Amino acid sequence: MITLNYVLTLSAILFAIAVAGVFLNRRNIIVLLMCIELMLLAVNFNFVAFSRYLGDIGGQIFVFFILTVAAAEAAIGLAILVVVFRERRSIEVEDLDTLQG
Amino acid sequence: MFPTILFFTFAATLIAAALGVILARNPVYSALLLVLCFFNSAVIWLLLDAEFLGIVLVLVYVGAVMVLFLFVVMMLDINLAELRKGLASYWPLAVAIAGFVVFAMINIIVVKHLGGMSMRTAPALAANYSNTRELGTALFTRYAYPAQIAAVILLVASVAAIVLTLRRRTGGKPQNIAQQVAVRAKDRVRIVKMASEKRP
Amino acid sequence: MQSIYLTIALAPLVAAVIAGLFGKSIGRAGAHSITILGVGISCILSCYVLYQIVFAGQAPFNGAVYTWLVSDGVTMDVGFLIDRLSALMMVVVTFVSLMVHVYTIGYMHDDAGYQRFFSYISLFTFSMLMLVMSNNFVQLFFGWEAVGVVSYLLIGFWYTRPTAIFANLKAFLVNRVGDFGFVLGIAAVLRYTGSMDYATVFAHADQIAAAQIHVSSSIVWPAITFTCICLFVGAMGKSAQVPLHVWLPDSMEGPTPISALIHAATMVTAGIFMVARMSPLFELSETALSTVLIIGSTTAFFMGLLGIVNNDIKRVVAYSTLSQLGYMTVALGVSAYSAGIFHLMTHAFFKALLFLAAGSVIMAMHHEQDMRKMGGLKKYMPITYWTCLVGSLALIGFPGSSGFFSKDALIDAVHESHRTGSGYAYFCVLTGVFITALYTFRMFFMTFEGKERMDHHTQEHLHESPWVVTVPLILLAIPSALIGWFAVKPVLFGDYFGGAIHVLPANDVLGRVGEEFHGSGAFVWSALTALPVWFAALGVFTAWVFFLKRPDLADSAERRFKWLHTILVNKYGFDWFNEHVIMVAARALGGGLWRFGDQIVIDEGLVNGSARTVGWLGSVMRYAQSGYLYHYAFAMILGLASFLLWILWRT
Amino acid sequence: MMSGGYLLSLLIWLPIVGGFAVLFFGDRVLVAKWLSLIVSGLSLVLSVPLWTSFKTGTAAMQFVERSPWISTIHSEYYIGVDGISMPLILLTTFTTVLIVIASWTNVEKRVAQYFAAFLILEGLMIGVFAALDGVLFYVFWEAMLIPMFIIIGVWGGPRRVYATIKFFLYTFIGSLLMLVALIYMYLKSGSYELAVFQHMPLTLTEQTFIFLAFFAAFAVKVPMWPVHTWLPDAHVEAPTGGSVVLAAIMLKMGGYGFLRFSLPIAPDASRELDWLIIGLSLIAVVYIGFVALAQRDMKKLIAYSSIAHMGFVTLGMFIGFQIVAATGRTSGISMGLDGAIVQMLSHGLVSGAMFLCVGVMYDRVHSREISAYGGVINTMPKFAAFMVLFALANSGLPGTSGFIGEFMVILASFKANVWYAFLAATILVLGAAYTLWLVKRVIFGEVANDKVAALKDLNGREFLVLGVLAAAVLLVGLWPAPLLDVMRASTQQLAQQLLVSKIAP
Repeated sequence: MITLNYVLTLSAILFAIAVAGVFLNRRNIIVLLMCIELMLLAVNFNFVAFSRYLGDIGGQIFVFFILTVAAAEAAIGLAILVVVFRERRSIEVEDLDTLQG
Repeated sequence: MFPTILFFTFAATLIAAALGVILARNPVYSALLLVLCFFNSAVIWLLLDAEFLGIVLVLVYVGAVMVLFLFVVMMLDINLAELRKGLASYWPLAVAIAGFVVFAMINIIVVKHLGGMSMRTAPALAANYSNTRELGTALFTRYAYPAQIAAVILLVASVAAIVLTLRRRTGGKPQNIAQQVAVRAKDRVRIVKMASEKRP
Repeated sequence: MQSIYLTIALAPLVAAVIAGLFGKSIGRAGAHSITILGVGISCILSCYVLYQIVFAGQAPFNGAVYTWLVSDGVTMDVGFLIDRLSALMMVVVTFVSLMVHVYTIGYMHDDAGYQRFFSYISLFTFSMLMLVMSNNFVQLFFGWEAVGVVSYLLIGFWYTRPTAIFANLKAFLVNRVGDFGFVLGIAAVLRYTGSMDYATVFAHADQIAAAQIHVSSSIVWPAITFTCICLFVGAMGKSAQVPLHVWLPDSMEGPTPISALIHAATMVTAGIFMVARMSPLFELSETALSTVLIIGSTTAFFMGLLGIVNNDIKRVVAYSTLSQLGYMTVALGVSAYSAGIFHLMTHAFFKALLFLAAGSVIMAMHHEQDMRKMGGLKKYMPITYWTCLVGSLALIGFPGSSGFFSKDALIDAVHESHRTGSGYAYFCVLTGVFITALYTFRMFFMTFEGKERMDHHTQEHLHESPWVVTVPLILLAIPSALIGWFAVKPVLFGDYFGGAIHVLPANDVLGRVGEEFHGSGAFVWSALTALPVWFAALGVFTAWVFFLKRPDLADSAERRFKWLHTILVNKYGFDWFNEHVIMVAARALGGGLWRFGDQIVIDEGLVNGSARTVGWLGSVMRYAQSGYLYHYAFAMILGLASFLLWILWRT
Repeated sequence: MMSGGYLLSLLIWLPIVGGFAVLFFGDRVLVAKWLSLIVSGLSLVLSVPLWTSFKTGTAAMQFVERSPWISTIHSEYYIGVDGISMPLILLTTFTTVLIVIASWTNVEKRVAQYFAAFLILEGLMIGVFAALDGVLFYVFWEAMLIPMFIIIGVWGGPRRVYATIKFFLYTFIGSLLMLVALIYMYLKSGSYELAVFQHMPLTLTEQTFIFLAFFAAFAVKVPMWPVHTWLPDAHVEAPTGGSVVLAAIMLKMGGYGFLRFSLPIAPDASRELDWLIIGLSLIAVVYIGFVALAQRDMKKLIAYSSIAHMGFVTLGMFIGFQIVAATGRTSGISMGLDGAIVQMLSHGLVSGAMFLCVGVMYDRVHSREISAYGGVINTMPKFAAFMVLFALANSGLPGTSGFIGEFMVILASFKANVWYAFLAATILVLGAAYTLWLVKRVIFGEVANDKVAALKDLNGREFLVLGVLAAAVLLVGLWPAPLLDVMRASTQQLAQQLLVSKIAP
């Protein structure tokens, strides 16, 4: 049988991979966005699993909303990316330091 | 037994694909591998009796979001070699942190049993159980307002995306009808009276 | 009766307000008329009150006019206590004040601030009356400070003179040092008796006597001693006792009439009056009385010495005032309060007379005050000469003059006393008689006798002063000469003061002196064989030899005793000390606290320092704000990791 | 609780509404001036019934108005006055009229805004004194900073920005801690009513923290050493009217806060920490007295003298505990409190008058340096008379208002300890020294320079302002009994409250 900890462990590994991805692809903002998607996916795994194992549909509702927000985020993120690229002809993260204090 | 085998198979594929996402040299590969991740995830969600979400993940994510990603990746002229530079130097840190996160989480989940919850198996479902109906009922009754808000967020996001990427071209010659209508004769024609001049 | 008392106090006030606020519209004549009218009313009514109390046997009045404030159950009234002591003071004050008012018409004739001056002296009369008529400590303090303020204004009357405005500030500040003690004394009285009213306080004097004050954890003082010394510090300021005497000589910068009125006859004696008024308290503290005695005798002797070397006619009289105030204080110190008050009274007459005479001379000399430029004035100003002679004789205690009775009785009283310091005091007052005679007749001879040393122009214009000046001189000369004859018996040895002054039987030195008193005539006769009169005669003789007969002797003496002369000319260095040590230190301390404490430590260190710390923190923190997304992501992940760690560690 | 119609509300809101009206009609300068004069005059007239129909026998709040305000946090619009706040409100209305008259011609730019700021400030200050609800108090307290900030920042001197920011930061940081204390007490009691705060039991630790929080707010306002350095700067840079309000009323808020909040809400902590307040007060008297001696700027000198005089206020308020400890009896506590309040009122009159005097000279010579003057009496005799009178009042001359408070506080502090009285009484010497030395250098002497020689004496308007103040100073000095009758019941009740421990059994 698939017990809860299998799914949670899978989710943890997925999350860790995404975290590692953020480090490895620190210059490529597109892959960064993909890593964020992966993280969200890992979170969604948890929600789905708990929802199933605790018998509460609320978790899946939450996943629903996360998907919504993630889609919105991806849309806006990519839009920003396009604008940035248009402005600078580059999507190198290291060029994006206007936030520097 | 069979679902367990399926679970492990797809889980393994998922992890492999995820590793591929972060390690691929070309973002196009990354995007495609991410699509693979989503497919595998959808299958596992099906195994967890979350049919609706599984389908939505494929339809919305793979169908829309990931296509968007691919679109952007291919549209932008990215110097890949430049982007990969310096990747290697960070990998020990990446591995260490990821390792720690995995270790810590597994420690909590497996060793500490989440307070005895982690060995739990899924409760049996009623014969006429419908995940879609359950989800729909909850979404349109209890979570009606949040659902509306989510809709607004999507709307705002799409408007924002359009506004951000909309490019005003300079040098175009659009008509300004209001200006055309409001024009008066004296603005356009000036009658100049001059004393007649003698031919030299 | 109460309306009479109110009229006495308020008439000068009303006159002062009218002359002060509407001086321009009522004109010069209006100003002096109204103020003289006001003070005249006060004077006549005061005499009437004195008559009522002394001869008609009216009981002392003690009552409130209105309630000033009530706080914490303590009622502070404005009220009058009219007994024999205050009635006597009222007559003295209003009489001298009236004389000075009349005199001023002549003296200030050409001054631009004529109305202002009359307003001030009338206001002073009001304040002084409030002081002596008070029945409680608050009003006493009010009068005390009010006379100080009027004195401040009057010393600085010629406000464009740098010396005058320096002197008035000095006078006020030195008086404030005294008031500082006085306020503490009043606070102590309230602390131990719970009242501000004389009657209540004196009735509960034993409560103060029973109490102790913990000055520090190891030093415990009897409260009564503390209280009395604090009160006496106030008296020291006002009555110019060493070391708070420094303001009085400088106060001579003011116009002469006020030197007579304020700085000789009335205000400076407020301290003497106050201590006499507080006799029920002072009697309970032997230590305080000894302090009074020693300070008084020091003042009497050492300040008299200064009169010998000064050449400014007013300053000589001022130093003599200091010395005479010392005499009065000595009298208080040996519990001979009546003698102190008696000397106060006679002194008020003859010293006012001397000052006014000096003023008359100064007028004639076109405001020249240096005695070295005078001489031989006798033939030009006979009235001034004769009245001044009367005053001088009274001052040195010529047998039969008013000063003789008061001073001789005082010296006898000191002789009788066995209080700590009375030996020293006796030495001081006795040699003081010699010194008094010396400087007085030095002044007299240098001014009126001998060669005429003034320049030719002044000499041509020398003439006797107008009647408004000479009449007050004559009117003051009469009591200066005669009042001793009939006042000595009741005031000193009779029971004149009754309950107003309280002396413990053991301390009653005057009673012992009085046992040998057999009428004024006999008193004069017996004094002829006693030391003081011979000391005085010796003093006059010395003055005659040194300053009239053989002036070169004075010069050679001055050369011989150069060191002593230097000390005396420098007034023992009190002024030097105040100006070069205290003032400099205060300013340096103020400047230091301001520059270092406020500007460097607080503003730079704490205020701007904390701002700078925040700024520095910010500049350090901004390195964390690299602007790179992955740094922020890294920070987030680190946070997540540490959160996980915390969960792990906790469970 | 006695109700008194809407008088208090009218007093608070009339000037505020009037102020906005002045802003609105401010295009025409003369209209703005007259409108401000009418509004402030009307406020003064309206505040008179506050005195005349005040019931002196009771410590209860009078002219009470109460209605729900922010119901979610149980905050109410709850105002009223007692014997402590009523005289302060009168002082506020009185001073504002004088400021309006005094500023009639000496503001050149943004005239309407200037007057409007003062009117609004007046309403807010009255609100502070009248508020009986914590939130309401806090709102008025903070809102008050805004007009003052503007007054100094817009019409101030060359370093006005530095001064304003310093002023604002100092007072604001203190106030925020007060807000924390208020919220804490609300969470404990479920109400913002001051009376509830005053009666709720609190442990010593709680009281100590509450006390310190209030201390931060009030000590800055008073100001006590060492958080006083904003005051000289603010005074120097502020326009004359601003200085007058600052000295006459704003500083009193700190003292009022101690009376209304610190003492009754945290009596046990006050007792435990009275050494702190007494120590700082005595430092203020002595240290600041010396510092004032060293000043070269007239306004700074008066500002420092204000700090020294306010030291008496705090000393008088907190001396009570030591009296009980030293004598075992309670007599003297309310004398200290009375003295503190009288000192606040008197200082309002006297220092306000002193700043107006400096303003009169500044308008003519445009310098505040003492060295720029000398012999002013020669050209301005009337002015000199007023200046000397106020200077004497400032140095605590009996017969002027300046004496009463100092005298009572010295009397009370002697009951506690000889040395307190000793140090406090140094103001007799120091106060006279710095004030009269100022007078000597500025007023007396020969005419120092051409500017002084060209001075014109007071005009009718200035004469009126200074004359009214002089009359008030003398009136209070000669007959303070009515004032003390008004506040007696309240101070005695406060003195009772101090003695009762609030620590829950």
